[in-house]
Amino acid sequence: MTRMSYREAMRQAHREALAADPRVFLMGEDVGLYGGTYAVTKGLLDEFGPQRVRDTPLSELAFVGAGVGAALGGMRPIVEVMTVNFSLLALDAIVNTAALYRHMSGGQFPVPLVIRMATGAGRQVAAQHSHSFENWYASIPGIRVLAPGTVADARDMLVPALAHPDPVVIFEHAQLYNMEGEVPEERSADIRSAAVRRPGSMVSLVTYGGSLPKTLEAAEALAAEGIDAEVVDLRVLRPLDMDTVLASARKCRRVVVVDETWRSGSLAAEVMARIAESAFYDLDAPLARVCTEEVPIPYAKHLEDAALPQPAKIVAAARTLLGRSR
Amino acid sequence: MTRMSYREAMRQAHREALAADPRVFLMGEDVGLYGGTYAVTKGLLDEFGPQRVRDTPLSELAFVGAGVGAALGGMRPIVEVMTVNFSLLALDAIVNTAALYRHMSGGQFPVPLVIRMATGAGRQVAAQHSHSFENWYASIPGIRVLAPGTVADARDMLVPALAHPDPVVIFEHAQLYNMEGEVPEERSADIRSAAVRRPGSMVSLVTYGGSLPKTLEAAEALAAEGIDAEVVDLRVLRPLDMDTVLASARKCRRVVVVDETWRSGSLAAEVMARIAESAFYDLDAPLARVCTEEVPIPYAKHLEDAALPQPAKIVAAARTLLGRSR
Amino acid sequence: MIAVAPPPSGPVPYAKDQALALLRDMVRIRRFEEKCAEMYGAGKIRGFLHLYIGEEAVAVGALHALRPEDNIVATYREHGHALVRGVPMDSIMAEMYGKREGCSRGRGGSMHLFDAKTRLYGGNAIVGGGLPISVGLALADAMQGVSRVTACFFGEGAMAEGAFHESMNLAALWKLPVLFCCENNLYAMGTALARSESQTDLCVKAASYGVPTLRADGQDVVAVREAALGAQEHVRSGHGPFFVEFQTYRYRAHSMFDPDLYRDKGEVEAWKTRGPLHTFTARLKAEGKLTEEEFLALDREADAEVERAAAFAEAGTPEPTEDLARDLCAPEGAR
Amino acid sequence: MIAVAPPPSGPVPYAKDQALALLRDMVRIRRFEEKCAEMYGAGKIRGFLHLYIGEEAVAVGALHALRPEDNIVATYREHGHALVRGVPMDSIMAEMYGKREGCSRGRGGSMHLFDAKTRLYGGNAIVGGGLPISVGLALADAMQGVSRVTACFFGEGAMAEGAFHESMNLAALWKLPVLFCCENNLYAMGTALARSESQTDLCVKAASYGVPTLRADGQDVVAVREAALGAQEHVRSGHGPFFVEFQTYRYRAHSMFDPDLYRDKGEVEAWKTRGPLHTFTARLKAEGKLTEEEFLALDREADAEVERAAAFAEAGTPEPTEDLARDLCAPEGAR
Ligand SMILES: Cc1ncc(C[n+]2csc(CCOP(=O)(O)OP(=O)(O)O)c2C)c(N)n1
Ligand SMILES: Cc1ncc(C[n+]2csc(CCOP(=O)(O)OP(=O)(O)O)c2C)c(N)n1
Ligand SMILES: [Mg+2]
Ligand SMILES: [Mg+2]
Repeated sequence: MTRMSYREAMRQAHREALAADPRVFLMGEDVGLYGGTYAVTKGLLDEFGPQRVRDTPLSELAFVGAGVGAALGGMRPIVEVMTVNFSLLALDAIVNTAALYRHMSGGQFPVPLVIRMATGAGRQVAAQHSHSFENWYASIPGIRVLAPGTVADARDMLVPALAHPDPVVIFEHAQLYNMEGEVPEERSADIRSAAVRRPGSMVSLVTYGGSLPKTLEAAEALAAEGIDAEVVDLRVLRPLDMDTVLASARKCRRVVVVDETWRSGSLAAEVMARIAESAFYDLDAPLARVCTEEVPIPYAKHLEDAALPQPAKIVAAARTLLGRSR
Repeated sequence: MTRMSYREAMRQAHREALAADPRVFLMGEDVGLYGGTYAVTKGLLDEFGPQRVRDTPLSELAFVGAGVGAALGGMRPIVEVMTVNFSLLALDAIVNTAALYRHMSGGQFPVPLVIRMATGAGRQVAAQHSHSFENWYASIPGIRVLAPGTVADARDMLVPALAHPDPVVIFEHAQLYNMEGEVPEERSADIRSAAVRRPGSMVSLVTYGGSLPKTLEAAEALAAEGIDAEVVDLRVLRPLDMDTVLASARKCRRVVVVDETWRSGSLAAEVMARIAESAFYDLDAPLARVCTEEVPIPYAKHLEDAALPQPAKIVAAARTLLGRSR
Repeated sequence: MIAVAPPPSGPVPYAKDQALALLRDMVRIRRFEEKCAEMYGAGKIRGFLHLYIGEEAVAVGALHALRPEDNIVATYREHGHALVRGVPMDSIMAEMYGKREGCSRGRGGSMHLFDAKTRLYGGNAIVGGGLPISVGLALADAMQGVSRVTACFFGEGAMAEGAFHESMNLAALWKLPVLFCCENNLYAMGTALARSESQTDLCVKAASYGVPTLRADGQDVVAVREAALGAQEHVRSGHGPFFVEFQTYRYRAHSMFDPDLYRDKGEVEAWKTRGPLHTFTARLKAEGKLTEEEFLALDREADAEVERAAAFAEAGTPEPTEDLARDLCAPEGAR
Repeated sequence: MIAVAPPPSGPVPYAKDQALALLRDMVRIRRFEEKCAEMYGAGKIRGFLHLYIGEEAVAVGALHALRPEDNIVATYREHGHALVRGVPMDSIMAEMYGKREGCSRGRGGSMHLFDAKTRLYGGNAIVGGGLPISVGLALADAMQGVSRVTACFFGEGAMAEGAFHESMNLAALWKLPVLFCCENNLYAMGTALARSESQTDLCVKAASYGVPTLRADGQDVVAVREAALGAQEHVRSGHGPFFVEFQTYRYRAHSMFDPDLYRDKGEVEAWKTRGPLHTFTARLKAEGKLTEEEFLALDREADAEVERAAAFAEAGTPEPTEDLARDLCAPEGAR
């Protein structure tokens, strides 16, 4: 066991990936000389040089599309789109090229590309810089979507993502970079299954990414009131590991999905729909979710806090399902 | 009652809107001299001139953003983005400007903009030209999303959309343009409620847009086997009129949502989540949906048909909920 | 109506074989597309169909200047490029019939012809969509020390897209081996160049990125080939990207849905006097490099190839519906 | 390290009052932002904070050349623009404190200052995001026959974005009254111009759209104002858009999160010799248009205004949480 931050874990993953495979390279805005907006890629330029750590102009559409082309051309690019907010400018390259070239070419042109982006709110950077679009990305056939929510996953998901033959999008919640945690020596190469982070029996709290710590905190608070909550970390947002989710739902018979995307059309909605399709008769209560309020995220701290999922809201939702007033 | 096509109804709506308010103008690719890709705007250039019917360069991001600016500047623009497929290139202007300027400016800068786009598959134009992203748009706070599924709605929704003080996105399913229908003399200004298109009692089929005709066809087929299905046309995809949907769900106690977006993260998922939250105890069966298979839409007719929602699939889903094998 | 230059003329600086090879490919494209139009009418081909008729000299001249190891990125108007590149006509027609034997297994249709063997990285139906991909392909080659040119074809209308701006800058900034081939047929659907670009001199636009440019008569297969030859040499020898504007014209409507009401019929007729096939044929005959018999023979061969392709496509098998999701992702555990 | 020109010098062609008005606004911005940095340290201001320190002459000179009825579109580095435009310093500081009295009711913060009264259409935090909006604002004026200039400010880094390309073309094609003001401070976060643009002469890029251009020393408020004056005259008189490059430099890091490791400290120091405040002050003194006492008085006024603003912000009220969704949409039935 070694202790490190989510940021350091990510950086270590990059270093190992770049060292292990000459086809791997990194490109994005300010990933090199600046050291990365979130300092994830700090030092990599010195270590691997400007050929393999490339600062790009402000041209999201072109450099993401170039990542697709480079993958088609035999490389294993890691494209960092600074944040999910700016990825809207590159969505065409992801949806209309990366995600469908293998299928549309009858299997001739797979796109082994990894796209990383910071996501989420909570730092008072206001509406244009606080988006969460994991729900949108998770709805695109042809790509795999990962959301490391622990330090270990931050270290371990990049390498298997690069080994994966199809496009992989990795979401890193900006609030997690400073999170510290213990990581085991041995690596996991699992980019397909969800994980039960806290076993429980009375209510299943299904979440991922930046909401995981909040949900674990809520689970502790619930335990203090005698409510034994299970916490499921989706980890992989596409394809969803429904075996794990449904098993938890069937065991607890009550489910709250916690997700930072806006409530309407949230990723939570998809999880709920799947449960309502497949585990309807196993439920003892309506499905519930705690998502972001349907407003642009405001700058003011108290308003931003009010807009986002919080442990207290999760606790309240769980209580309601269990008919506890308090 | 007069009979006209969905296309003619749309064109009439444009003509009336342009004639009624000098602030209204239309811009988009080939809306003028070419007559509109789907001939919706044919003749408008001659009638209203190049100032008010503007052909734009291939610059989706700029002309949609310019629509936002023109709305801020006192005009009432109708921006036609030829198809939803290309709207990905303009998403930043819609998400980060149109949808949030009123809120982020503390109420100072509303954006009275109408954006129209053709959507959907079914014409063998292959993956890049067959997308449906109504689910994504319907998840954006600050905008209203409409999906006229009848000839009358095609005629009647544009004018109230232009009168609405906030951005409105109108989805026109490309398969509907040739559909003919009777329209009453009197106009409706309703851009807030869903409509029951076919009353029924045994299963509620909730749908919108291009899937409405297919769903009505399925309802007829079900009637032939003694299954009395209700068909709810959402009409307004954001904000959803859940009163109408929940009333139908409570009455029929069984719900199938029909939606052409890809199954995972579909608009159907949101409707199901809302029902699972609010009408759980009123249901006699699991919730079900008929959506697009999770693949890029293929060119070959038989594969495209297999990928899309079809009456037979809707009928099968309804039967299953009612425990009818056959 | 834009004034039209006199028809291409003058000596053809190629040996007979080479000259006939160029002519043959132009005729193959023409006959193939005439058949496509016919089969569209017959309902065998559906969806969007964008014909290249009138523009054949561009794909033929440019691709004959390139090498088998080069990469090609094209648009939805790419039948000609696929044919010249050597994608079997059978598999192209089968694709347009939506058959499993098609070069994209029937998934793509007319706008999405793919072929790994000839390094055809697809027709792309998003205007400007191919530009960033070509930059990335060239980047991969540069990083792997492979000497290869990536030729990216796009229309003049695509130059208004942000994708063009970002891609040109990236290719020039990183000195990548991209040959930008602009097929300027004067219209983007119904929108004439002057109605969509404040600067109608496309070479001036391209030069603003510090990229060398060249303009060529796209109706003259010789002029096209010579321009492309010089340009690809520059790119191949490591001097970075090059931009060539091929001035051409489409004789048919934009697509089968286009009523073609936005241009003067006289303009179309005037451009037909510059037809790439008949003008080249005339020049070869004048030089004694082609006899009428030889032309008819070559034309018959093309017709025969087209008929074989149509028969092959007709006899093709539909992909089983169970295989709808085939090739969506790699099979489990693949690498 | 880029060679640095000598400090701005020479006579100031303005009457004393006018000259002092320019100086006063530069000092107001400087003092305001120094206070912002202090309050950021104190935790009163959060999120992203992009200081304009070193670039004051650009907003001051350019906006003093415009009229009250003109539209302004700015970036996330827009405190100076808001102040010069006449947005009360109180409401700007209150915004940065996240208070309801803020010019955006605490919704926007430093990057999103909005003010309808002075026609400030916001700071925009998407690089290049303001460009299409400015084109639309100008289009609305043109269509309504209003004589008004829309000034759009953006950094040189934004010129690599597709949004720049598409917006320039649209504005030029439709001859719209947009004054494009490029604040070229040589860096986009940590990326120097030459590392992000194949063509580093930004006027050449802009000219490729057929738009007239001008370059001005952004550290010299006189040069800025004169350039802007000529440019806005061109735009206002209906000749279409104009592009001005203001060559400037930011003395502070990109944002409060930036370790500023990508540029030579010597370069920063060299640029400080061209400081817009001290060089202008010196010139005025040399001409006898400013005494030390006058300067100190003006400086004190600015300090006092800043302190009042901070006190106002501190005393401001938080928006009630129940009003979170206020102003998301128009109240029901509104028009
Ligand atoms: C991003 C995008 N916008 C719009 C369209 C619709 N469209 C298809 S082809 C075309 C015209 C393109 O013109 P040009 O680039 O000159 O190529 P040409 O068709 O003339 O060969 C348009 C507008 C599209 N396919 N993609
Ligand atoms: C579309 C987009 N991409 C990336 C960013 C992150 N970012 C914020 S400011 C900035 C640098 C912009 O440089 P420039 O345009 O020169 O303006 P300056 O900050 O120098 O004033 C970047 C990369 C962003 N806000 N928007
Ligand atoms: Mg064209
Ligand atoms: Mg800059």
